[in-house]
Amino acid sequence: MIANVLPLSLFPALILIVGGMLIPLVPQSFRKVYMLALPVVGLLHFLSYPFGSYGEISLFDFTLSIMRVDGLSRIFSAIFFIATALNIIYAWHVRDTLQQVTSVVYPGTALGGVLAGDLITLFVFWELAAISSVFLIWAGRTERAIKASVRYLIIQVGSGVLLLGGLILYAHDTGSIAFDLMELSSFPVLLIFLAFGVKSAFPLLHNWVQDSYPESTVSGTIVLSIFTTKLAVYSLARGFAGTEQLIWIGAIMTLFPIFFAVIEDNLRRVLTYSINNQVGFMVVAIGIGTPLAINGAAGYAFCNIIFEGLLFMSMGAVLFRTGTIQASELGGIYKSMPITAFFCIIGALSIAAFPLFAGFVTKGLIIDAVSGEHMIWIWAILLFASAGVLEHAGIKIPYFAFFAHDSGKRCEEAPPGMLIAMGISAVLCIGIGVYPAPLFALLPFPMDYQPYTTAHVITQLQLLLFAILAFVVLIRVGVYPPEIRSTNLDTDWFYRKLTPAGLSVIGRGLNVARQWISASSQKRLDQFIGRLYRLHGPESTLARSWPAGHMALWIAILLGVTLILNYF
Amino acid sequence: MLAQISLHFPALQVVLPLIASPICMVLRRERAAWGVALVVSWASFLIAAHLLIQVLDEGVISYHMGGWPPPWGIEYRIDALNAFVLLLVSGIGALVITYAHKSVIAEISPDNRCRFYALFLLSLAGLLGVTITGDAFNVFVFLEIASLSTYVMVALGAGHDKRALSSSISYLIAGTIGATFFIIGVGLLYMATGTLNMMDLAARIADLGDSRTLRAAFAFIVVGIGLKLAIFPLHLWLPNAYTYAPSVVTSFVAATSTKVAVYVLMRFVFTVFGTRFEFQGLTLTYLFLPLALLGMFVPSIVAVFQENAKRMLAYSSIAQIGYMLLGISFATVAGLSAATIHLFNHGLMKGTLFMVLGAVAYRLRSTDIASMAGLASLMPWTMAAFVGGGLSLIGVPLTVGFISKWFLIQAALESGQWWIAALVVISSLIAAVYVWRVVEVAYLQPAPADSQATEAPLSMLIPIWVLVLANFYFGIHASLTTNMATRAAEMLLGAGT
Amino acid sequence: MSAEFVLGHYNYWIVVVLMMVGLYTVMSRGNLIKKLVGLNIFQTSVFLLYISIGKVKGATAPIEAAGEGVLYSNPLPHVLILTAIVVGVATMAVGLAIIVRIREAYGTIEEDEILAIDHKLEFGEGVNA
Amino acid sequence: MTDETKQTQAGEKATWLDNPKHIDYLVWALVALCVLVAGADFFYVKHPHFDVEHIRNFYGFYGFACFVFIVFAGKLLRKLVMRDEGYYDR
Repeated sequence: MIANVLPLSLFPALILIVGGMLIPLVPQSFRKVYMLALPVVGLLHFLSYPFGSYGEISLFDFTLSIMRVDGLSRIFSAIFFIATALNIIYAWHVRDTLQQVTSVVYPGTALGGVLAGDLITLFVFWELAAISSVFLIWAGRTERAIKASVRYLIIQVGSGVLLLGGLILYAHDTGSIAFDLMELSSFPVLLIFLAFGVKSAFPLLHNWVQDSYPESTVSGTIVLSIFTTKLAVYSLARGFAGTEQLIWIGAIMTLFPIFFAVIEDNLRRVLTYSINNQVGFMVVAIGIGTPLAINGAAGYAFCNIIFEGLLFMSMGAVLFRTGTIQASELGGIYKSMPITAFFCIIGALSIAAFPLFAGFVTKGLIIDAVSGEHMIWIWAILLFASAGVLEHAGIKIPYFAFFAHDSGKRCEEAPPGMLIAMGISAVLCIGIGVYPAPLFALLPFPMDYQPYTTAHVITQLQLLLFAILAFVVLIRVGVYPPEIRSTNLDTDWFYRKLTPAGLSVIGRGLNVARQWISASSQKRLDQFIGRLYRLHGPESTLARSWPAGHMALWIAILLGVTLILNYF
Repeated sequence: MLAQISLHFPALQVVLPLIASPICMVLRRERAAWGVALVVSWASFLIAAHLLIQVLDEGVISYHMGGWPPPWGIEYRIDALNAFVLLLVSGIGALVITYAHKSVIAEISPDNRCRFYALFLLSLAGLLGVTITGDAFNVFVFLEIASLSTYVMVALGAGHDKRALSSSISYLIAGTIGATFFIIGVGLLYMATGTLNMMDLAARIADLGDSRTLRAAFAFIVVGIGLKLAIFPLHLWLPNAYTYAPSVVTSFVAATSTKVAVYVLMRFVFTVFGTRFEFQGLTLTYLFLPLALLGMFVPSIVAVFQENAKRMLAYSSIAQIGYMLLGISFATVAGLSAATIHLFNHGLMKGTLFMVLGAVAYRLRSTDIASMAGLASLMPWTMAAFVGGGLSLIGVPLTVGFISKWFLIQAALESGQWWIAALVVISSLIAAVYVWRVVEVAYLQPAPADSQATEAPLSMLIPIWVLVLANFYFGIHASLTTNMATRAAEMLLGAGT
Repeated sequence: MSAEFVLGHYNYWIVVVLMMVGLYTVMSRGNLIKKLVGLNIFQTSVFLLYISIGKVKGATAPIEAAGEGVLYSNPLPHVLILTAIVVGVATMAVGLAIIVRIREAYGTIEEDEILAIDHKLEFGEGVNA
Repeated sequence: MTDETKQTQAGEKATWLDNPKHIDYLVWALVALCVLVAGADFFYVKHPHFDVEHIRNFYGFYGFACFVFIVFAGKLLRKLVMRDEGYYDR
């Protein structure tokens, strides 16, 4: 027990959280190295833990387990560390302390959630992640960003409240706070499920992603894009693997963002739709819940963090150099930023799951898990969604940013930090695609899976190449929708338009009610009592001398009530 | 020698500040008066800590005033519950007085400063006396000592705003009625039993048949104390008194005096009347519970619309009383533990928040929320402390507020009323709204260009941060307080079974 | 309720009447001095309650010299009430002192006028009468 | 950031991609690849999970159809949900 508590001081997530908090104390010149050292040291330290539970502390009647290392938490933790390091390299040019601190602390809190061995610890980090990530949106430092951050915070904290409510009821019902597989059959578990659902952006609960992420800074958006939703994916995999409802939820998640992504002009927002879509694949796999499927979900999450991150990084670089990220204003940038364009295409090929790229080897796991269960509709939807991924992430992003019609914008190549981070990501994408064995070894369950079979490669190439062909045909015929700057309504309409309108109606109502109460009812009441007392005493002024009189009256009333309660 | 003195610690706990008070009055130099108050307050704190440890080690301490054994003589009786409250009161007292010096100079006119320290010690003595004594009539006397000195301390705010005077007189009238009700109840008890010692009362009430005198006594005592602790509709004196009193006074009174009243309520309802559950049960379920729920919501919503941060927190205090009352109304070990924990924790958080506002008032001469625009950049440590205290007030994990809410929710669930648990969660969201209002103004709005405000002096910041850290320390090491509270709750209910 | 019961408890009736008079005065009077007087009457009624419960019919003062078999009145309530009277006097003193200060600060001791001034300070406008 | 944007296209060298003929080459290369992978279906043994997979080049046709559907659905959606840029700020 003691031996388990001692290493708590060096608990890997705390290395990031505490280390991150100390950043302001480190001089700027030394800061980059210090920051980079945190995830590196953290990862090495983490890998030194054998499987098991650590840091058990008793709180009330429960035993918390701060850290649980097993196959599932190990792969998520590993990629969280890697992603943190990549983001630090990418943000090498940033000198804003707020961003520096949060881009380390926030991953640390998400990591804490992944390592949590019980629901209370999970809840604590769940809320910490919500709060620490808000600062990244704030770092956008525009009025839009601040407003978006408030909406984001409300939703994230709301998710935490759901989790808290669920866990309290759950602990009360079952006497357990274990964060393990749960049966989606009782109200408390439903609350927990919804909390995970909000964070992983289930359909109709998804829009906070699009609303808030693009408002952050160049590097902030990348950090944001990784951790919150993946923490939720991990939580679902941990708590709800094999929950059938997830299969359909996930399938819908892969579908609807596709259509919004087609018409979205802001390329970073296109990528946020892509997050929804990608998480959908993982959710489907979690819903199936077989070892192969869970491997698929974990492996896909791992690779997705890299190639989705790479795409976000390349778009961030474009925004950083050109000052815009609207597809309608971009085009022809490959001339100025050829290396970035090259890395972006690698990311695009990976997310579209071309053979020899990271997406292919892991997405195959999910598709195989689905077809292994003979779910033809889900299988058809996932194939459809794959075509959709190709459309918005595989083609639209690189095509409209770097090629298409020349916008005439010329700029410098991305700064070295960005290039290095993108380069490492690109190498990882190809490396995993070509030689997936180390990644497969890291997956939670042992398996015998061969990604490169003739059928896999040929069918995937057929799907992707013919889809590209469709794109070329549509462009040539001129049917492909032009890029237009616009706002596209999504579910956020409900809380951005309807709720404020509703609130202002309610507010006005409340105001009227308040005035009515204070003016009319108070007066009426006063008049009533006043009349009563005018009958009794000369010039009695009870109505107006209420402060002391009121209290005396109230105390008399309460005494009466208490006496009546006690006498009868 | 020391061992000899330590035998008399229970008496010294009260007598020390009581004697020091006139000394402060006589001293003409306010620095000297402050010094005396400082030394005495910290000594009280150390005595309280010593008593707490002694109670934990050896069980209940019974000290006989003047050597007369109870039930004839006055007994000071210290058990897990009041040792805990003593520690809170003397601890807050010591921190507030450490913090007070600068704030007193800023807010109280020169000729009243020595008097303030005298009154402060008197009030401290009164509150400690109420808590420590085992004699029902003694409770009344100390309650009035504490109240009278508080009325005057509130009136001292008149140097800054004359509304302190009208608040003070309202408070005086209300407080006196409450105390008189209480003493009527004690008189009725004496009529029925012929004793005033609480333990003796409990024993005799157990033997007594059903009597209307007893029931009336219960009603008078509960309502009288209810006024002192500002149960929801009896709270009218509180917002003005807290708003216009000097900041030091508000910090001290908000963190201690209503808490002591809660303690007295628990003591009477459970220790004294604990054996006669048939008639407290009805009051708890049909009076306390609805008032607690109303109290959790109505003042919270009122707080949201306040323009003055001090008044906002005053209304928030009334809402927090609702939580404690809710815990009491369950009349279970879990409920009473929750009430006791929140009693302690709320002392910590409100102490923090009001002291922060004192520091703000020290620099800005105002506690209007609007005047705090951009203050976070000018007074970063002060406003960070506000955020810390605010998080605790909302009940964010790792703070004491979370522990309170957790226990309260557990207690509600245990009594099978999950909807109450839901209401607790919702009402804490309202707390998030009013805390956010201040945070938003202080952090997101730009400071006025001509603002001269600078960081609060260290003599204020250090006590504030000690309390902020206490908010987190007891939020993480919750077992310290929760064990005490559970023990106290078991003790309270144990007497009744 | 027999006449004997009513008459036999005359001391309690006096207490009740005084108490009501006091409380009613606190509620109904706007003049702060009158309020305090009401409060005082209210408190006095409690003193009477205590004193009368200590009185035993036909008993004498509890002085030891009186010898065996003599009925004593209970001295304790009297002692208690001495303390309570002191508290009452102190309350009165504090209350009156504050009222003096109120007169200086507001120029009036009528509660409704004070409230109007407070209201004006708070909102910068008159009370809506 | 934007001040680094230079509008000096006149002086710069045309890249390989600037020539529309080269783009045509790419398109034809794509078509050739498509034919190749579609044809590959005839040369290996399938172990399909679903009946539809027996159709030759099923994936290719499905991918093409899906893509076209997505684009047209997107155009339709645009009619439904598109508002001008400052919509939420009003």
